[in-house]
Amino acid sequence: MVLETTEALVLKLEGFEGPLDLLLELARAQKVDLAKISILQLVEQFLAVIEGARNVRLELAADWLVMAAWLTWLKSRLLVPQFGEPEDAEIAADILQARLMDLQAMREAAKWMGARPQLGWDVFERGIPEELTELDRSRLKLEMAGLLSAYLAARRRAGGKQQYRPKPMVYFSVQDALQRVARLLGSLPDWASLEQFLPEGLEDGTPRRAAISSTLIAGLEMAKHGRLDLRQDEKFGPILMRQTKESDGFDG
Amino acid sequence: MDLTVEFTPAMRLAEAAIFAATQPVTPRMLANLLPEDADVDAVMAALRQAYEQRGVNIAVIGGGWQFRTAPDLAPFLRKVVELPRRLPRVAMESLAIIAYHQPVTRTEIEEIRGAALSQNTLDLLLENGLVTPKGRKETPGRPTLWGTTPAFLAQFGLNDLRELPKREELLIDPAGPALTPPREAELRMEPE
Amino acid sequence: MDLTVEFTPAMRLAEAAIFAATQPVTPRMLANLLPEDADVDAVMAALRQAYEQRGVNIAVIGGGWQFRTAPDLAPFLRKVVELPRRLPRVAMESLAIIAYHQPVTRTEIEEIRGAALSQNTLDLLLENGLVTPKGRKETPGRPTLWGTTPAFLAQFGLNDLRELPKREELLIDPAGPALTPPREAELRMEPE
Repeated sequence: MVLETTEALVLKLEGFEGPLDLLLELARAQKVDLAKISILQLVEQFLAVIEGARNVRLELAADWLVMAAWLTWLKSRLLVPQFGEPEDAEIAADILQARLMDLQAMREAAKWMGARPQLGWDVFERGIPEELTELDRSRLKLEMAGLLSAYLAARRRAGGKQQYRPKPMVYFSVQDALQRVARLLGSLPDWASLEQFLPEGLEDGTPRRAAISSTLIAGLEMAKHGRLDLRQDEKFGPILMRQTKESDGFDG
Repeated sequence: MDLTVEFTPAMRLAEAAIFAATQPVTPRMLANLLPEDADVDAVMAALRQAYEQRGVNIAVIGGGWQFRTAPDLAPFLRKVVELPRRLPRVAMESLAIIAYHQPVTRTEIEEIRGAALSQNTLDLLLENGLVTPKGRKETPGRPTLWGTTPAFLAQFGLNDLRELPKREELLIDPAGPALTPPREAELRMEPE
Repeated sequence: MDLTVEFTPAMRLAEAAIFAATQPVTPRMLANLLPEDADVDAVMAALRQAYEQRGVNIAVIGGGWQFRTAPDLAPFLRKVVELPRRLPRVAMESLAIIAYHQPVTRTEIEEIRGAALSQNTLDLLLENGLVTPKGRKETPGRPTLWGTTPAFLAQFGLNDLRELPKREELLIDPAGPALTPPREAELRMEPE
């Protein structure tokens, strides 16, 4: 009987979902409780099927060959227990048996589930359910956190844009410098440094530097019109200004 | 009430068919389903009578039969689920600016937001009673001044506008370069 | 058959509520709906009895009550109701493995079946809403863990995963007759 089964199985190897599927089929063919099955007999049957299949066609999927190799090892250990490590093969056989039982249990579970009256096939729900739930969307959901983060977002965005606007001029302008130099020029008898023409109370940094450049531009402008002389004795040295002595001449 | 109804196999089948069908079951559909010798009208008359006093009735809708909740029970079963709307971001920002800068003109709101304020957004705030006109500004064109309403306070659970966090507390560096919005958690000062 | 059932107002309301709901109605939902002095268990016992022989019955599904057509009428109703695809054997097996071993990774499912789990099978189970990811396993690669859904319980008419037969029961006689169905589920009010 076992042989007949084996021959039949060789031909329909592809019908199995894998080596474990075939092993379970062979085990079930032994018609005994899986817990009492002869693993050695099972292994021999499996190897016979694989051998038969290889005679029919050479190529076999890798997982079949891997299982066959492992079962060949198992068979040799079961037949000739190694001295000193007898539990090796027994543990392996137990694992195989447990796996077969687990798969068998899941097969039965699937069968049990399939036998239940299934929704949409054996039993049906109400086809036209009534929707008695009403959605009230009249209220607003407003949270303080949302209001505040919205405010911050708006202000930050606007603040970001402000950076592109021209800043109001608060610096000492050339116009201011022209007036100041003109006013002070007469009261200073000789060469005076440019710093002496700066307004009082200037902040250091940009305002001071702006005032220096404005005053220099004013000085250059006035020198062009012959109203004052400019002098710088060395590079980066102090810039000196004085009222033109020959204010009527054209040689300035 | 005491209902004595004899349920024939045809009635059971009609009952199940009307229950499971995804559309009202017409007399023709039922005639196809029931045994040939069944009297559809009689079956349905009996079935409808059986359900007459019950929590669900058989109604004739769209040329067919279907189960419907008894009208007197519907109010008990009707569940009103509140699904509050949220204000769009633009509306929320505008509302926040009005709250903090009131009374404020539309142009001022736009300046503060750094973006145009659409009529839709203003309408949304008005419809929900969150803002209201507060007179006019005595400048050329006499633009309308906007402010928040008592409903605004109620929505946010405020007794008074002074309960809003101070601007200085919020805007630590208003013109600063940080454009990433702060994390929500940092703003959540009101326990919900 | 002659059914003499006295329908109390509470029974009518429970009937209407379960009829109208798209999901199984839990004892708690019913307790909130019925008058305070109503005994939910007694009301439902009477209602289920009233529907016992009828074309539609009350089933206990996923922790609640739901009307469903009587299983014996299925052959007739299949002619008028749109039928979904039945799950293929591979999908049923994989589903059984997920149901029994959940939460379980794909690799574990494949190990138990001794065969690869195809994308089609997983898609089919997901499309039918029968399985869902249940977090990730804290092992290298953090693979997704799979488990069953409430729709799984509804599909197979189960009140609870514990209604699945025990693994030992499944293995008693693999070649023997099908297992006896589990006892009819009873749903009781659970103390809150």
